[in-house]
Amino acid sequence: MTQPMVSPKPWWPMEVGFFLIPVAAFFLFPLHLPLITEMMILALFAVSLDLVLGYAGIVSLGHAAFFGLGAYAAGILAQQGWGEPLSGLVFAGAVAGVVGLLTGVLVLRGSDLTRLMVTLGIGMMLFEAANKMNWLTGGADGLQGVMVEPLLGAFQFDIFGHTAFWYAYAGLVVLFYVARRLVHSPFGLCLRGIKTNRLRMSALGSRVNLHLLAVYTVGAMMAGIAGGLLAQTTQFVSLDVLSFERSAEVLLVLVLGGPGRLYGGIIGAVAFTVMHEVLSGFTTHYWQFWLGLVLVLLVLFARGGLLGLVDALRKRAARGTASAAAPERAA
Amino acid sequence: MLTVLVDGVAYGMLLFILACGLSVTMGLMNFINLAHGAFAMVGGYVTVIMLNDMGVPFLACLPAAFVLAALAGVVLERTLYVRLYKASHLDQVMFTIGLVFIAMATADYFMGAQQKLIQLPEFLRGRVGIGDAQISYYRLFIVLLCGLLAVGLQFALTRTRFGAQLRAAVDDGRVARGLGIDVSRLFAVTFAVGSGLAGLGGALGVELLGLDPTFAVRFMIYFLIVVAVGGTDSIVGPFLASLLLGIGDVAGKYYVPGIGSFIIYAIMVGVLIVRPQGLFARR
Amino acid sequence: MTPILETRGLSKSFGGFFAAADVNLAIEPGIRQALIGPNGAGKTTLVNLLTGTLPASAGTVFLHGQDITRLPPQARVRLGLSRTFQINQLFPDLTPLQAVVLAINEREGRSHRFWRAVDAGREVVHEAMNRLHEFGLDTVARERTADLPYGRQRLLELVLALAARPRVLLLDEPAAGIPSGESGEILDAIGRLPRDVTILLIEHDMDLVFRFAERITVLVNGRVLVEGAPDAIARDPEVRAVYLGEEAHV
Amino acid sequence: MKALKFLTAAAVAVAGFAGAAQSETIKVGLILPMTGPFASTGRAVESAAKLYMQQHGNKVGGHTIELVVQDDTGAADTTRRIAQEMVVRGGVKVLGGFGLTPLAMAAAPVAEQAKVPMVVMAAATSVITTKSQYIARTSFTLPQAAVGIAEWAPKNGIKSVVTMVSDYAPGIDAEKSFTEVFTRNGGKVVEQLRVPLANPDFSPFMQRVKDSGAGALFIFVPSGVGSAVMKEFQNRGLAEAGMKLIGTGDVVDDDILNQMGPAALGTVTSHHYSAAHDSAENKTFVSGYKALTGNRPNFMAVGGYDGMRLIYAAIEKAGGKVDGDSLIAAMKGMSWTSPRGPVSIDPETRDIVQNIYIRRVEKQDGELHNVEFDVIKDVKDPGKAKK
Repeated sequence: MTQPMVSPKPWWPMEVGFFLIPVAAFFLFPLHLPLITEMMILALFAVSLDLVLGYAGIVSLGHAAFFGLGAYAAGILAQQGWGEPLSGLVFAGAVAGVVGLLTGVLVLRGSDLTRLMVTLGIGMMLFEAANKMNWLTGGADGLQGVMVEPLLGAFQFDIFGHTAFWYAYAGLVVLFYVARRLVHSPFGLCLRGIKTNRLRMSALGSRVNLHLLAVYTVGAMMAGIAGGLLAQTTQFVSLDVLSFERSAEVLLVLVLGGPGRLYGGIIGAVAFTVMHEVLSGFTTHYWQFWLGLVLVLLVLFARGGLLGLVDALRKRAARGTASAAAPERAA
Repeated sequence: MLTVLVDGVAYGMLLFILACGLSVTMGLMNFINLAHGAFAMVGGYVTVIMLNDMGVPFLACLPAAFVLAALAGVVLERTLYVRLYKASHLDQVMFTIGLVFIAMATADYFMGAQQKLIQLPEFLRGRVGIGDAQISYYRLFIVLLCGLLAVGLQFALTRTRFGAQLRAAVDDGRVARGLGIDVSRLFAVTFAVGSGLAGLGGALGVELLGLDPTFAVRFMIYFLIVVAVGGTDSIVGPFLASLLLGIGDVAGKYYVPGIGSFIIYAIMVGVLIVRPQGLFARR
Repeated sequence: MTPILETRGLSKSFGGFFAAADVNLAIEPGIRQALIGPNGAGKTTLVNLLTGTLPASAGTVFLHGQDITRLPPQARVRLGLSRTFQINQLFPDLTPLQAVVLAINEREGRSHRFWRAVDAGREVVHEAMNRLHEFGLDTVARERTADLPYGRQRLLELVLALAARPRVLLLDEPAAGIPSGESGEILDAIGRLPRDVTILLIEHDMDLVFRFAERITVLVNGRVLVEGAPDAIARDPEVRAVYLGEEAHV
Repeated sequence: MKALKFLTAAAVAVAGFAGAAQSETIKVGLILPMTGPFASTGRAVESAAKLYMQQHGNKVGGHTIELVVQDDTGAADTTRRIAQEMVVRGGVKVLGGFGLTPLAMAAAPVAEQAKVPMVVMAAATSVITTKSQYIARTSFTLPQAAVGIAEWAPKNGIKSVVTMVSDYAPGIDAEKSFTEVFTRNGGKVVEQLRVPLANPDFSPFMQRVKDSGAGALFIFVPSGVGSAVMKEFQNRGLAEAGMKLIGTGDVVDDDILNQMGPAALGTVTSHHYSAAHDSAENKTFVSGYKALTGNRPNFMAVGGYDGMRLIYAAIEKAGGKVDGDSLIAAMKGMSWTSPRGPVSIDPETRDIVQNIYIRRVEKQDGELHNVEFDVIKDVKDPGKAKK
């Protein structure tokens, strides 16, 4: 059964182990649950961007549009009296997905810069729209009165964040599993093909645009669900879920972790959040300086994010004495 | 009506000076430099320090802002940017965002988080009436200065040897190298000039746009819009795009204040859907 | 016999300049036909018109009697018109096996399946390995494409085009870039192409053309100068003047 | 992960140490925007809070006060998360800070659920204190500030006004209450402009104001943005066209007023605090603040200073009981003399009751100051008084 294998052999034990880490964290850091919950939501958001960027090669500076749409969709639904969380999440994903499908048509062509700016523009327009639609979104003051019912009718969202933690954890695991199946499927292979050589893909008869649109929609849905998770666990939605900063942050998180490998999003989210937390613990005012320094050094000495760094170190270890970093730096 | 137009033009011209360096960096070096605004911020703070703390006249601050920002540009280009020309766009984005963070925290540390203000010299403060429109001297000054700079840049680009080399390098870097053009020196000089212009723009902008440590990111979106809409293969494109954006933004806020900020994004997305390479690109 | 690929009055103008002018081709099924012409004769333009990369200014293209002039490139591929590129168009980060599986998935319309793993398509993987084996690439099936020697990559280009199961295959300078001493492998491969695939060979290299072609079309300044059997073309004074003569000087 | 472990360990260590000292350590958690566009607000509140502790020591009623400051960068979900963590981690007994309305709103459910008092030291939308029984405020509300100038203007020859406010809750609060009071007193609001919160250029709006031909411009923008407005007002020659500039004190924030230059001279605003307020308490406050930061304190700073004072006083009054209910009960009705003048906490709304001063920008000792020349005493928040 080992031959013939198209994909690299999945390393199930390690992956399962990886997803047990949050469970361990639950018991090890019981006082940091809100932080870890936020981290997991950010990770899910970053994984959704990875589908779009890492696998399909669509550079986006407006991914927060879908995160924010999901957050508002779930938030408004709960505010209007439908407080059941799971259906709220589905609704969040659906709303974001529909908008992803509609706007996805616009990002199919053009260079990196063009896509960057079109996604940014769409994101900013949504931001402005949410700001203006005071009656629906609460405008710049945020959405008040989000009442979420107990999860499965039994688990109240508590002040210690226990329910929120397991809820976000389940969301992350389930959607990560979906994303993982997706990238290892024929569709995922097709996306990698489109990303590396679009011309060849259309010469193979591939409906390139259709596939890109599909993955953009899926990415939007996942981002929407991540947004919905945030709205339901914090029971509050404010305009900054749609902001440019949030789009830039998730891009940063993904690039930090290493795009195009799913785990990059998660690793990036953990690294970013921990760095932020620790640095701002040391210096409330100037943590940005150190974060900036880390980013700069990382790019100078380790391309491909943290996972890229791990790869480089592994290669170097395998090669023994020869320096693995040297040829990379020469390039 | 005329006032709105002149305001728009002045705003647009200022944007052009701020953004034109970025358009060259992106077009020539294919480098996504999100830290461009940081150089503008350098120029702004240079002006604030010299004018407020050292009592240097405003007009003398402008060249100093240019020179110091250019210097900062060339040092960073030679030491750091140069290593990343071949890196992926994403690495460049992460690197330059890192630089922005550093720049903002540094500015905060030395200059404080609050807004910095300057007092213009007396002769730039008044207004002149044309018909029933009132136009401030300072805006005329900006239009004039930036207009001259734009003409000068266009001249330098089309009529000088340096400009010819630059255009050759934009069209095809490999061929340019083959012709014996020292591309890396060309890059350094261009980067310095671009950063210097941003610095000058920052200095001129303190009065109109305000200055605090978030300056480095606050206007980045506008710069990117200018570059994306204008295209990257000439400076005429970004120039026209800046004017369009400036006038559109000001007029939008004047006539339909309710959706003012919506307009520029709508324009941009519209333009890019129809012309993905930019409104004024040749290809 | 009805031609499998046919053009009528096919033209393409850029501004006032005609890169292809009133081109009429009629290619018989199963034939090995070559398209030659000096630099700037419009060969590349013609290929792009046939594959649909460029829209035609005038005229029609028929594939097996069906008008495909307005179809986008990928639709033409699905109707059986496949091509190789003069400059390799491969997936540097994928393995040859992955690339061929990808090509077969596209052909079979499986590329939208997103739930089952790629590996689950056993018959696809099987076919891919067979195709790689046919061209001696099975030994490197799991290496990164970018790490393969150039000649091997050139073969993979051919395998990918064939994996679409074309009825007509456009070969755009298949031996380009391969040092003449090492071109044996690719020449063999071209020679072994199945007879049920019609081949249109766009080529510069006269040796290659006269070795394989059963019929030759000469293109000059966007127009068909002459068409005929190889020996007729070789003797044609006009062709010698504009093309072979020029070639001889180089 | 290691870092988190370290933090937890540190927290445990601190708690252990405090226990050993046999008197309870009461943690006060300030959540403020310390970076980003609203950083100056956060810095001012933090500095003033620290100043209060410096002046009054960290011991009150046998307890030791420990101040914890965290940066929420101005993002509401971060504010909420930090609030939740501060409370859950056990240490924090009182929350404070809150630079902007949405940030305060986001944290309100945490205060309510955890029964932890939450002292709003900056955000100024009227409704905030209604969001939880545990919220008290030491800053001000916009209706409070706006009403002063709305009373003053019609009596001083200003009959028609254009309002220009930042488009978010405080701005709308200001617009609403100003318009209401101003019209009731016989004034006329010609046009109402709302400018985006993040707005790089005021010139088109200002041109509109000018074209309206009104007698005065009423302005509210968040602290820090005022200078741009002021410049535009002058650049357009609105003053020469006979238009007056009035507003709440935010636009002539003491923090940057002096840099605004002659453009600001003559601006009349109503507000609860001026660094030029003439009292012994204020002199101590101003000189202490200057020594600590090198800057002049502004109204954000006084909110932070009084916020700490309220917390200290509540702890003292509540005696040994430092649970949320006792503390908030102690805060209700509390009154003291602040650097801004006499203030008290309304026992019903837990909002601040204070004097609103009418001030004019003048030059004093070579610096620009808001010089108070009239006062409306003991103003309750009109935003809630009506309901």
